[in-house]
Amino acid sequence: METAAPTPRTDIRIQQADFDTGEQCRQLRAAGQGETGAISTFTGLVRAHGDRNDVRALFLEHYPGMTEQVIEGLVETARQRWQIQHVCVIHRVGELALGEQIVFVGVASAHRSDAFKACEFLMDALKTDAPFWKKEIATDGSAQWVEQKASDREQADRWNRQNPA
Amino acid sequence: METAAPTPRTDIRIQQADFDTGEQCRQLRAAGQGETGAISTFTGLVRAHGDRNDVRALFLEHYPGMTEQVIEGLVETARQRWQIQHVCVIHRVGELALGEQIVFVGVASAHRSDAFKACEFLMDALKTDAPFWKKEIATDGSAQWVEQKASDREQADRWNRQNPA
Amino acid sequence: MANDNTATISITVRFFARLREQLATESLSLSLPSASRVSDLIDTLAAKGDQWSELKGSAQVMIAVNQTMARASHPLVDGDEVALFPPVTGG
Amino acid sequence: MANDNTATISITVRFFARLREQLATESLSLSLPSASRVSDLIDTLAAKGDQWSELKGSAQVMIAVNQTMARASHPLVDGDEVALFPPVTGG
Repeated sequence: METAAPTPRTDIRIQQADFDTGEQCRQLRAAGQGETGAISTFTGLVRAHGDRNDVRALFLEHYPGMTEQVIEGLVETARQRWQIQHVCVIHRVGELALGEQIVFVGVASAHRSDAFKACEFLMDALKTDAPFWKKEIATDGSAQWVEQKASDREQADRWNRQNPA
Repeated sequence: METAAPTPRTDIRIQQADFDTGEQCRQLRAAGQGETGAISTFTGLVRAHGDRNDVRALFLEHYPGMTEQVIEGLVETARQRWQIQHVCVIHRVGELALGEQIVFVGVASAHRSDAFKACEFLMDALKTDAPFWKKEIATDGSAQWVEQKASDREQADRWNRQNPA
Repeated sequence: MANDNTATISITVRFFARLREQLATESLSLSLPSASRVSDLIDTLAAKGDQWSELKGSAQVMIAVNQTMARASHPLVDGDEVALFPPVTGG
Repeated sequence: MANDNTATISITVRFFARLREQLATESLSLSLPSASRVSDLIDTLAAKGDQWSELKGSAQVMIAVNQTMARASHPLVDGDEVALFPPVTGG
């Protein structure tokens, strides 16, 4: 019944610059050519409460080259598990002030359940598998590297225990 | 450790006009005042494959008054189950061409898991509980009301079987 | 006439989507004996014959009373708005 | 010297985040006996003393070889890029 979906494109960007979620949604939608019924997106923001409660900014470092490779692998895994079309992953690096956008994951699919699952899987996996490190900068100017959370590991491990349905 | 989140606002709109997902994301983000760490959104689009495979447009009818009341109730349920902040639900009515946006759900939260779960719950519940009806208009001009899917009911029923975690 | 067994109640009935089209009716007003239930209202409409008879006993007819989902056993009072429609398909 | 037991391999080592700061080192080059493993590389670095000794046996040190996650038992070949870093915290 279903004809072939448009050739899936993966857009991965690591950048200091901010991004426009509306523009990303427009691109995911335009690429769908009438085959896309669902777009699930996630945007992560710098919030005041991290390991400390007076965060005023984050500094984000990554491992250029490896980062892109890891994310491509995660998207490939998502494509094997769910029927998804275009995928966009943007992750910012450098110093980001309170309230600023850190990360964007957008997934297009024919059906909403695939879009939601793949988007959440990618966010969970980004947190534990992609070589990014966050340093919290507090209002008093002190800075401290964020510790990996056990809850993030558990959240990511869920996907290994689940059937691909 | 967590201070009180900003007073949660619910924005529900039933309209013929299109909407700008970027603008909705900006509003959800701006309202967060440094307490929002996660925004999950879903956008539903008109696709060619529905009950028929040559859909060129949808006509959407709703029950004014009841629609808004039902959606408010669904958002209230989501607020009781997950820690969420601002919520935006937009549903278009009238005739919508192939590729056009039908529905938008955006949920802001301190944490990504709450944002994802509440957003997916709201979409599933909209499909089975909110008084909207879709008519598919095919390329030959014929039109036919869409039948409710058993899979949509099952998808929505999942939330009743799950713990609120 | 209030509290009288012979009193009647006035009900507004609205139809949506496929039902609205099949019955060629968007809304109508109906007088029913007081203490009527939604099922009585549906029986009355079904008695009009033709397409109307299909309202009766169909799992495909959903009911809202005053914009809240209700069952056929729901009791009606004067001024109630009853809506009859197919299972919803939005989102 | 190829295939000779006394041959050495040249390895680039990169450090990230907290490790980069603690060791005050972004990257360095190291010669190791051929057939060395990542664990040998870590032992060699740890022998430099002070903060370097903390690299050894720490669950907080993750390893990538040529930009792919690896274990301490991973064998090294000439020209490999080894990265050592704390558990990741992006997203």
